[in-house]
Amino acid sequence: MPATDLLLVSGISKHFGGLSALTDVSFSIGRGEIYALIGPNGAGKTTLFNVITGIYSPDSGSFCLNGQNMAGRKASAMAKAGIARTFQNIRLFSNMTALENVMVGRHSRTRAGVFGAIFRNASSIREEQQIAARARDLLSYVGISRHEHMLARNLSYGDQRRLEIARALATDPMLLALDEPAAGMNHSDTDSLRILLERIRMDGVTILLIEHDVKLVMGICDRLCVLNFGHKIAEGTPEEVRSNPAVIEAYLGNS
Amino acid sequence: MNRGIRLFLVAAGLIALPFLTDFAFGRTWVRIIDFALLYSMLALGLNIVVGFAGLLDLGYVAFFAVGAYLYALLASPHFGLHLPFWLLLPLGALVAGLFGILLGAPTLRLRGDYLAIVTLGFGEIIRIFLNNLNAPYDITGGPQGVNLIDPITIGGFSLNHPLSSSFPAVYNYYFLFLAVTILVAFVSSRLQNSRIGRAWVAIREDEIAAEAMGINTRNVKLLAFAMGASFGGLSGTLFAGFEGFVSPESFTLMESIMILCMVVLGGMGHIRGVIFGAILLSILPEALRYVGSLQQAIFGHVYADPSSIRMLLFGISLILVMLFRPAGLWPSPVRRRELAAHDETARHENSSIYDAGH
Amino acid sequence: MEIFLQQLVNGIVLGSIYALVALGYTLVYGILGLINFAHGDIVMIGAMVTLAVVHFLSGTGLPGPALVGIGVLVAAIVCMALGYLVERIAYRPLRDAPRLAPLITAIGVSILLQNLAMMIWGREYLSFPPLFQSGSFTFSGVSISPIQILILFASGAMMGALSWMVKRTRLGNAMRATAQHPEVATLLGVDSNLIISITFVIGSALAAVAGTMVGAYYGIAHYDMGFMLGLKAFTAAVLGGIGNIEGAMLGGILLGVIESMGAGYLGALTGGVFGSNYQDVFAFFVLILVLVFRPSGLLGEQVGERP
Amino acid sequence: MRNTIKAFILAIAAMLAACAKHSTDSELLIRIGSAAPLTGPQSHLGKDNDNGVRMAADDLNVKGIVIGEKKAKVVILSEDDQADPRTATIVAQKFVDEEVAGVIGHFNSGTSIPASRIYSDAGIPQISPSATATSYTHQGFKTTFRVVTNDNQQGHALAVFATRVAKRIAIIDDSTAYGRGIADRFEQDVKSMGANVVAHEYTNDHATDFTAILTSIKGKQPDLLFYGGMDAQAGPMMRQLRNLGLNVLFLGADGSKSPEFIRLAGGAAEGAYASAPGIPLESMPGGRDFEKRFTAKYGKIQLYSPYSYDATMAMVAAMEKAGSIDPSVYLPYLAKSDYSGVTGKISFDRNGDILKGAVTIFQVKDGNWKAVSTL
Repeated sequence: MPATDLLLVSGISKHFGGLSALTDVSFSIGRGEIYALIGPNGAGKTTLFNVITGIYSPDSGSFCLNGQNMAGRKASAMAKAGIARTFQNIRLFSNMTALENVMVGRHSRTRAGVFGAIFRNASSIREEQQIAARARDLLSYVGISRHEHMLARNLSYGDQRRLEIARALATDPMLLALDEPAAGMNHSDTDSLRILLERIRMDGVTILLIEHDVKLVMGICDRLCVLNFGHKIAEGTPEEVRSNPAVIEAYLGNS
Repeated sequence: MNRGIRLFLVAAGLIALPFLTDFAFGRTWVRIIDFALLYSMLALGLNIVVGFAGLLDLGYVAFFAVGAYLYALLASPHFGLHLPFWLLLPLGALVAGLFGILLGAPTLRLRGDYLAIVTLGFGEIIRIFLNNLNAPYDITGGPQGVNLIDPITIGGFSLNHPLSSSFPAVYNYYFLFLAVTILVAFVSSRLQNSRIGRAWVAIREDEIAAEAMGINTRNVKLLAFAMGASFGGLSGTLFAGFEGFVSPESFTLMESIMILCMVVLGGMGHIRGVIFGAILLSILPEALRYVGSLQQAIFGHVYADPSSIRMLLFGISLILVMLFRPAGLWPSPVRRRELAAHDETARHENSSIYDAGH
Repeated sequence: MEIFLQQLVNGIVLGSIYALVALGYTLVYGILGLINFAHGDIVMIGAMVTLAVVHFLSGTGLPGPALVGIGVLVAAIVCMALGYLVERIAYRPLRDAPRLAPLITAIGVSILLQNLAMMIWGREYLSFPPLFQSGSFTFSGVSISPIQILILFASGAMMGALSWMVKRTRLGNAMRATAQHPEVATLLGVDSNLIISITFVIGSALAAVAGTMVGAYYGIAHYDMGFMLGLKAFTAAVLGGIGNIEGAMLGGILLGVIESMGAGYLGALTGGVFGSNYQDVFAFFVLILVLVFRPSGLLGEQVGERP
Repeated sequence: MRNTIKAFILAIAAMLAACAKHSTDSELLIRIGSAAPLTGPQSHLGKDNDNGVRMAADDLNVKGIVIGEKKAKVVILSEDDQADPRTATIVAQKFVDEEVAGVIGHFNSGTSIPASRIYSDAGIPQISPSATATSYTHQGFKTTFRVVTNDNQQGHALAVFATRVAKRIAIIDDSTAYGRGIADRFEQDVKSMGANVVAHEYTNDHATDFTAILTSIKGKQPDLLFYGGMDAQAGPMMRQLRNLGLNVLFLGADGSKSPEFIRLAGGAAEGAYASAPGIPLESMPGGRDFEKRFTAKYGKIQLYSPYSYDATMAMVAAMEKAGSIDPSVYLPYLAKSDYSGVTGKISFDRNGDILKGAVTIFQVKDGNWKAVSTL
């Protein structure tokens, strides 16, 4: 049965000690969508994100990628299955160059082992060349190929964000999960980010987005889901959500 | 300078080294260099674990011990077995590698200093077993160790036989150890510049991000332990054949700490730096034996007993080096590469869709 | 049963010594995240200085406990100065250096202190004069000597005081603030350099007391004594959860009891295959087991790494 | 900066000059290597060995030696082997490089054995004043000798003594080559002599706390406790033994028979037994004199300095007899040594072990070791 939804999340709950961070959250993301998760601070967005990307395993519930249940798998398995992510507080390999960072992203799509590394047989040389070529492509795709040999930690903040996206794209994801990609960006950066995201979507990658910048979210996403205190309180197109009384209350009550 | 010429000069230097050393300082120093080569292999092995993968291992000497005892037990009168060197050398690496996986597995969830203390514990556990497995059945010879180990024999030629009076046994071992060290350095460097090496460094830099990028951190860490351990095993088998005697005293915690000092002092993660660190720290304590004669020569009198201040000076040098070169004496040249890259990439700046937004 | 109780007492006494030394590791680790490898050697210097003072004053006819009291005081001052110096010279300049750099200077300081002590006090094992009334009290077959009681009492009191200080005083608040967010602490007007110095000084004072206790209890002091002791104490601190004061106490006492029980009963438990020669294996095995199930030690914070 | 470099170069040059071999035509230099741990936990015993060698050299030089027809002078080269087998081979190689005529050492069995291969290859005689592992002299090398009884000889004598005074015996060893070697031999022999070994416990050579194993031994109610290990552990062990109210005889081997033991045990040492190879110093001609002079010069004898003294004396005596300091010439004379030293007669069997090595049992009486019987 060909699943129409790329990601189907159903009934996810997660507790930390006595605190329940997520309660019975369900939603689905269709292929080629840009889908956003929003909610006030502490609503459980990042927790949900971490469950989907395999950092946490859910206490109950399941989620399927392409019809295959993934709940509780390790993060590396998620990446392999096609979910790639970025981090809210950038987590690059800071003492590696930009190029090397992206090359690491190819790890799960390549296979050379110890033998290939030592003896450099024809297939491993070819693979290594392909990794580098792909990584360079991605760097230019996000627009930072001039910094290819710079250490990640010496890049500017905006470039670090772009590098993180390039690294995530290197894993050939079906679903690209971005945790507040616009955080700390100025207006023009945000604009170019929007253009980049549109292009990524056009190239066939589904995007899941957590974002604080409501303007950006509303402008770019096809549908979104609103969380508050670990519960889903609304879901729909930006227009539907904007007029939802529960959402208005959550945001107003919070601010 | 041309790469070929440089390579030739280095090779010539390495070949001439034992003869020059012998001529200038005596045969002791050739022996010290032999040991320095063994330590270089150890440091390169530990460098994979600590320098590349960032896993602080304080029990690394255990793998050295595994290799040494493997050779000692299978090529000595202890069990009456005299297996050939060409079989035992790879076997030593293999068995040590298996031990690496075995000891690495329970530590995978541990971080930083917790990992350090557990690996330290494993190192001690191995030593204690070696020290006590002489009863009820005599397996390791206990604290008495294993003696009369067969000298390394290649193609019927025993390395213990001097080729001539001016080409003594320590030269034979020098060339063998040099060959294996070059091999180990070569393998290290190939691994570093590969998909595996990048995965190790990624884990060192940020384990969670590495996992999220599709690296199975468990397997990659175990691979680091195994590769590092197998270098230790190689060095151990060579040590046993060279010394002819092994006992648990050679595999103490202090030894692990010294190897770690070599890696850090030389420049973690940088192969040449690590070898430099190993050579420096094997030579320094021996060189400091001469502080007595140095005092005699300068002041005409020995003020401080060399045996007392030798280790004191060693301690001071560790502190000073770290204070002035915290990244090691010869850190990885990544910074230099980075600076050079600036000019290069400035020339063909790329315009992309991202920049188009500006 | 008597034997079992006696082993328990042995273990607790040994453990409270470990705990006292472990506190020094934990204090420094808690605030800097640094393994102060030289701490064991500061313990050694403490023992040596006390011994020197006791010998110096032994002609004055002061009673044993008074001699030790003065000795500890002098030793504490010397160790505090030493701790301060070590931090200033060997650790502070490396605060932003790669993580392993201060570990190597710590090893260097350890080697340096040992060899200095060897030059000052000689290679011989030094013996503490019997300062406390010998003999022991016996309760239903279990003997406890006065010095053992003193050790239990003194280490208990010091751990309590330290715990109180860290949790309840302004200094303690500043220490915790510095440990958690050095930058924030600085913004709030805490001089983090000063706090770190104070931490080293307090840890060193504890080391002086611990050194004196070890020396007086076992009757010997040697320039090499700090290394093993430090290692055991460090193990204890990790077992309990390094950086946590209660953890250091728990880990120390637990390690002491495990060692005693291991030495006492390992042979009987394994039918004579593994005897007391595997005592340390047993201790490390327990440690590894604990860490496999609780990767941050018994009382360490089990923080899931937040991405 | 330039001055610093210049000074440095000068210093190196001076160092090299100092290292170069001095030789004067008028006087023959007998270079003897002395190897022992001079740093680390055993350094007090290592230094003691070294002092014995130095004292022998001074005595010989004062007395005057004639080799062949030449006047000769003994020069001692001391090296620290750190009780580490690897360092020991470096030290051995250093002595070979320096073309020493002979070596006194090493201190431990674990260092003497790996070093012996190098001395044997170079044909240089080696006399250990303290290595007791049986295998040291059983490697088939012609150049290895020792002037102390080996573990077998001493363990046997200790067993004979122990079974005379006790039936239920407990054993502790320090898990070193020396302690384990002698304790295992002792255990085997007391068993064959009909005694009952009620416990064999273990500690290590860094330990200070023995209460756990002593408590466990207490439960087995032995009459005698044998300790295979060194004084630094035996002394505190003795204290803890008495604190636990364990009233047994204490018997140690030569590693425990030192003034250090008495000092470290405090009052608890009284009545303890320990063995030592050879004949008691005070009953030897010149023994008391040696003790007096040594004490005046270096402080109390720790353990093996009389043996290292004798080893040096025996080695030079063989050179005098052979009329040469060439190892290949004087080695046969050394093998046939018949020298009366302060520890007894020094002559070797075919392996290089001391011939008919006597073992004396001592007891602490009034704070001093007193010989009670020689076996």
